[in-house]
Amino acid sequence: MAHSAITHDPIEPTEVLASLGSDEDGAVLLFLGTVRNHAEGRDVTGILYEAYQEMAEKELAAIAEEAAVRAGTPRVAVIHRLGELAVGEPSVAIGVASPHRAEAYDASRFVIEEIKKRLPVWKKERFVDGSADWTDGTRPQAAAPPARESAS
Amino acid sequence: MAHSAITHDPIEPTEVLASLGSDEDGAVLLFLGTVRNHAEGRDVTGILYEAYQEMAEKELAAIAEEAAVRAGTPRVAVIHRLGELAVGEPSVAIGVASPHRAEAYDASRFVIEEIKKRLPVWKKERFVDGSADWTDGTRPQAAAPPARESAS
Amino acid sequence: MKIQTVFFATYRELAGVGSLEVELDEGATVGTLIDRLRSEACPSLPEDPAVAVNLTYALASELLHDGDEVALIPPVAGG
Amino acid sequence: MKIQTVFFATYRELAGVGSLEVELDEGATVGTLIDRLRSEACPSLPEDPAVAVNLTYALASELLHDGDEVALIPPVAGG
Repeated sequence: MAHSAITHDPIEPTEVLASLGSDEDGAVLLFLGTVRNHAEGRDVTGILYEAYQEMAEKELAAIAEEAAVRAGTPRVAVIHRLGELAVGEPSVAIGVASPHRAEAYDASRFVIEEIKKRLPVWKKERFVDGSADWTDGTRPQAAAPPARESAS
Repeated sequence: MAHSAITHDPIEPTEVLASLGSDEDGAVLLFLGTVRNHAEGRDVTGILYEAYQEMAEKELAAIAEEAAVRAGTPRVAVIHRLGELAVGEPSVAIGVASPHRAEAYDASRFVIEEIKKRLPVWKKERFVDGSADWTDGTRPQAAAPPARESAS
Repeated sequence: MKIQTVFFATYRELAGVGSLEVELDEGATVGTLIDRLRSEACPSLPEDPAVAVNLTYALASELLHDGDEVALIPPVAGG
Repeated sequence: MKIQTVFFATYRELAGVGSLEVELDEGATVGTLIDRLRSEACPSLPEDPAVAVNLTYALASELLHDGDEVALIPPVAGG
């Protein structure tokens, strides 16, 4: 089963890699999203990540399971961090291992794109002048038809 | 400048990651090619990697530089290992860091595909029954026109 | 029926609160709730924000039930 | 002129040696060298193997020069 977590603890890339190992795999891919020192021309000193944690855990688990189908293996591990992060720190780690590289790249890319589309997480960028702003995001779409009955 | 190496020493993924770090980057991608325990239905115990080392160093450096252009940063590190490798050991590590993830994925994938097309490296798979076979490969293509004069 | 409404990030700042209990009539939908919030507690909420009902994204047409938790979800920016 | 020829992997096993010095006339090309190898030292070498001259992939039409190192490159399988 794929692994996923929403955490306030620093992400340890080495642990993510170590969690994937299998002798069946010929390709291991680790993606780290890290806090950049600039955004749209402004100097950034850090980012505050906030989540609807209970829902984010559920969505991230679903994304990881969908990625595992793409990877053809259950060896998918996804961690998203919350709280105050400094420049250079990883906010997200995505590990995928697969017998073949095409599937590993596809599954890894799928996870980060889905996170950006539907994980209920927001970030407030802190700028060098002391100001802070919520970053523009993407409106998530409800799957249609909804799981429960509708009034329409 | 991008970094590349052909080495007989074990690959340390953590060192590859650590070599990339820059505060300008929002995406870091590490690909590891690892020795699988099977190939075309046969059980593999290990692989011997052989290279035309002097040329492999030159080709790998060129691939890394081309990838750096794609990544839009010089933060590309590629290591290919030679010698006897056991199942699970990485034979190749590709690290790319970039401000944006699309460029990081593109550059990373480019490196592994180019390695498979043109790096003068060969592998002999060792099977559980004690036999060993050179793995089928890809015929590299000379760039046309050649750098030197031609008789045609 | 009672609906627990929760706000995040920019919507929390617009609403000035993190959560709000709203009393609605039976038959109310997500859309009913949003209209109510826009006319009372949170006039600057967009007309058609993304919404989750009990941790699942939902359409404005979804029927609500007593005790549901409805989250108002600003455009997401994880990763 | 003298050409240093080097063999790798399967081609080394076909040739039975890792390297071979070949004497060719001026004007000889990569193709000339391959024909010579196929008719003498290494009959089972393919007709059109990949070749590198002085560490760069080359076509069969490329002219050789005294002291060149020509590598016979079997299909590659790195990664």
